[in-house]
Amino acid sequence: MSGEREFEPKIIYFLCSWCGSGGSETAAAHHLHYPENVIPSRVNCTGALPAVHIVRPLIEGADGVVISGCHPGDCHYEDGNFRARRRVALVKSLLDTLGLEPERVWFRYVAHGEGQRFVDTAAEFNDHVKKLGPNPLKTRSDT
Amino acid sequence: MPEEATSLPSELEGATSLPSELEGATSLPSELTVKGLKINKGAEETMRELLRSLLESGKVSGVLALGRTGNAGGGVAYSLFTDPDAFRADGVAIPLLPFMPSNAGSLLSRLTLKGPPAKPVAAVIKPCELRAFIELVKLNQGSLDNLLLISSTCGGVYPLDLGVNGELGERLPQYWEAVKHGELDDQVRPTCLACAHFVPENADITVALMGEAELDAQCTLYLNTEKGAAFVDGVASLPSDVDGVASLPSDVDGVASLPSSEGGLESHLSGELETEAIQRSHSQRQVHQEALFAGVEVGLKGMIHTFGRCIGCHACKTVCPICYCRMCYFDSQGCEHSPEFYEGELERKGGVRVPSNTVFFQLGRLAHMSVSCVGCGMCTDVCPADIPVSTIFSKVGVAVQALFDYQPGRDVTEELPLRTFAEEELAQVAT
Amino acid sequence: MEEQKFRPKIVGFLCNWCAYTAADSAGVSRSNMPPSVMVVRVMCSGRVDPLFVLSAFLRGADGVLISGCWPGQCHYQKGNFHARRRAAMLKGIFETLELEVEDRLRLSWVSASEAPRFVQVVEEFTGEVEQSGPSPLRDEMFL
Amino acid sequence: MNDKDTTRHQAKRNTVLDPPCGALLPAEDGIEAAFVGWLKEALNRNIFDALLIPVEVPAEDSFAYLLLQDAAILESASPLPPVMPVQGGKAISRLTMRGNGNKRIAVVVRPCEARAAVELVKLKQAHLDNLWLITMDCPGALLLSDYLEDPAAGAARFAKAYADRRHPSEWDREPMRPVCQICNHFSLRQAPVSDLHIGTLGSSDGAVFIIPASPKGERILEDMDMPVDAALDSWAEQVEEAEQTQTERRRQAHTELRETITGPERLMDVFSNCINCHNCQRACPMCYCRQCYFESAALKLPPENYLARAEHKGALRFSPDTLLFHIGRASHMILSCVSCGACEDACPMDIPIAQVFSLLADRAQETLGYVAGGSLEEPLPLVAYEMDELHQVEQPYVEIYHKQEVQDA
Repeated sequence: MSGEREFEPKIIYFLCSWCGSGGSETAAAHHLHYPENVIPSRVNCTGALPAVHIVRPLIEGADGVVISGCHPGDCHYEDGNFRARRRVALVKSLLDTLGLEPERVWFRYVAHGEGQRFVDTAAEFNDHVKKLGPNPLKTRSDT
Repeated sequence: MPEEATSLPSELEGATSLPSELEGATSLPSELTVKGLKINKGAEETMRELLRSLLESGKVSGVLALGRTGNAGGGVAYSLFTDPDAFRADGVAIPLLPFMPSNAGSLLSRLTLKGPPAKPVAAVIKPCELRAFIELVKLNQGSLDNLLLISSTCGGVYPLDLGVNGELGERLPQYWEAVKHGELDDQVRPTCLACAHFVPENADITVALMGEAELDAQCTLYLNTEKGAAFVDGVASLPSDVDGVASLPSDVDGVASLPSSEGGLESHLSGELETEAIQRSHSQRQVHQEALFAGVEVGLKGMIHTFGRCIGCHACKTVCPICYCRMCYFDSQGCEHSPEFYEGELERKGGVRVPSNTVFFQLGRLAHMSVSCVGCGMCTDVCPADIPVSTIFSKVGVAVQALFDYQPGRDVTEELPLRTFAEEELAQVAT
Repeated sequence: MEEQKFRPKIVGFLCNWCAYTAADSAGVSRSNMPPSVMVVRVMCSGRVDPLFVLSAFLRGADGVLISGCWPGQCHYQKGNFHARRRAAMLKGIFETLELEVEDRLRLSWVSASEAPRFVQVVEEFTGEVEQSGPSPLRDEMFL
Repeated sequence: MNDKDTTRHQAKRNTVLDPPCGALLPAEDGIEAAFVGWLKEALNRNIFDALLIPVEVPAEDSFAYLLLQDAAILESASPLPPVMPVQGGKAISRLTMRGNGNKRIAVVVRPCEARAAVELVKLKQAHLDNLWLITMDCPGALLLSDYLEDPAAGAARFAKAYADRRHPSEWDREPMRPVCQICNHFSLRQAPVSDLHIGTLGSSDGAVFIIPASPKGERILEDMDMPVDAALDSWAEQVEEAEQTQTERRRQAHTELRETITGPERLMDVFSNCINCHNCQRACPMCYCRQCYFESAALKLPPENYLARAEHKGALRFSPDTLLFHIGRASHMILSCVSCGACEDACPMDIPIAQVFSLLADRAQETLGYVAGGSLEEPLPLVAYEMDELHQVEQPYVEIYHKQEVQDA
């Protein structure tokens, strides 16, 4: 029915509270905007983001998940982002093995001051997911 | 064709004006007891029509029913349907399939655990699932509000194995043939062969299946509650304009005279559902039950023989609708023993099973839930070690329930037996 | 040469307000009774979960005694009525499964002032259990 | 960081065991009998205080782990039963989750069970200090459901398939569970986590090797007065050869499996029969959580949530978390998965869950450079990290979007 309309993905953007969220604040302060369908969700540290929380949105209705924490070495908790990187690698490996499009998960560092980088990431990922099309899992009734 | 059906005018007349050539519903006194709504469509089609129309008209916001899963359609699972098309002839829903991938009582509990839905939801479930749900409501694990419960006189369901190896589809013609004659296909689960409560209680709408010789061509809906009647009322596609088919009284008076659901649902099975076929099946199943119960290996030896091969997966507990505890005692810290515990047991007995508590788990679970055991058979079905759990639990359940004159799922207003007492009772227990 | 006499182990769940007080006063008044009961004080006989009884049997008890206030005298008004229903249920389970322990479970009302009655209950029950011998559940490895 | 690197590399190097010599255990009357006899002697000589070993249950239709100190019970013990009703790692964890006991206990398990135990130690769910793990070259196990249909026939089938214990090429893996058919960790060499290993492969007539794999194991052989002087070349050779064929079989099976499960369409066909009983999780030795996330309040939602999701999709499978449960469970335990097959044994719907998980495990563990149950020293992959690794998951930043944004503004 809505085939005519352009596909507008639903994207969850996990931001660590020190850098990723800081980036979004900087972006706000500079009046930069990013696509409205990107829904930011703050976590204390990307290292505290369970793998299930990356998978769950993809099954329950999101088209993509992007995660931004501090640059390597900058983590407020010293090594949370390194742990997050391993977890993302794990999730991507699972999704890849099951043929569930690991490219719907992005992991990119965004520092507190990098408002532009935050906005760019949101916009770039949004375009990227648009190209991928709707997440087939979210419309399946038998998941 | 469903499309045609929807366009048919609603032919609702007073029940008293039913043509006389139909037996069953029509032979009833004209006043209040009329509940049988005879429809000149097969049971399966009637269900589809009814549910589709309920969804389409927005009377219900969803329908919980069985449906096919996967692309090959190999799997069967309960689904919450919102798309009316699922109930078209080629839709994925299969509301009357004799299969029970999980006890829908648990599912309704999950659905309504946090409160009733804002808009009505219909559910097509089996009598034992309905009884389980009533028990769960009593245990504060669900709500009956805004649910339209549809059940049927049940001819049993096939074991899960049959769903796995694909035999289920092949056996269906045989199943329906047996049901038409008021018989049970001998391949249905032993629990079902021995089920004493295959006529639903507390259903808003009951579909007659057992012993309905014509169920491919016509079927009777029993509207047990005002709620059930109200939902069926106005479903245009159901009562056809073909001669000789009864329809529901459309005037409010007629509806209002149906048994009310106030003060909780009650069983309002009238004589007409207690057909000869049902009574016959009842006594047949009684015989089965006695044989089944007699086959239980009792005594300590029996317990060890039966549960010796238990792998401790607690699947019986997981699928049991009554075992609603999020944290079971037997999975809790209370059952995580120190090495010293095992060493003590070892000293005492010379040997100890690890993990321990195999029989303790079974007896403990009996102590916790046997008063509410509805005998749905899920535990046996799911057991990877093929232990006849359900037979033992039903046997104990029946005995324990008799002590308190309690029947699980009979009445939602009835107190759970371990939550109530009478001052003058059981004097012989205390010495 | 004589075989050691079987001395039953009985776990006694005594309610704090009646049976336990009775047991206490039996002790204070130096009444003689068999040392067979291992006392577990509970606040009310209604506190005794069926699992307590099962676990006592499966871990070596030859008998289980639940003792609380007489009907109508419960400190919590109705705890003992619940205890009675539970005992009835347990006996029902034992009988149905023919575990031969239903007579090893005893529920007795003993009020706080009935020290002699408590002694009598213990003597009687100990005698009964002695007669029946060790519990079959006691030494089974595959439980 | 350098320190860390060296320890990790050492750990990895250690994962192939090559003891030059083992002891010889005469086994004229059958390997099991000889092994059980040896255990009995060790028990009588107080080399251990107790044994944890599979014992046939009284109904003679299955096996259960029994902790025993009465040597008489050993009569019905079976060091290598035809089925694996309870994963031995789980039994070890139940026994020692609260700490090391006071008794010295020898534990007879399959290699995958020993590897599970090692993972459980790292997950702080087991303690091995007072345990001696004894493993055996393992031909696999039968599917529990197949075996239970006719235990006697199952036992015979198992015995026949494994008649020649000395040559892996003679082993008939066909009757075994699918995940056993493609197991390449059936012996000790690639995961030397036990203390003693019974090597049947490459042994000569009438004797098997008892291979010490740790100082603890060496001490036992010393105490038993067994000279460690039999050369193990023939064992190592046979194991290596079998490992190669098995690894190749595994690779092939996984390639075929990928064809049948990849993509949402095929994946949902695999899980179409799932009844959400979570039995795979219950049987899994790695799923030790007392309260599983997938049974927790986190997934109990108000009816409006379910109805909204159903509205969106047209229907919502109920219970609604089938795929989330399986992928989510994988994300929790797959790095510790030892492909033991307990999940598949426990599945009432015959979903090839162990095969799917073995594929997921191999690939995920490869990504993070980890082998589950490979060694006690190597830290769990989600606990450890390297600073310089896995850059392929970091999304490179391209300035191109920056320019667009400026234009828009």
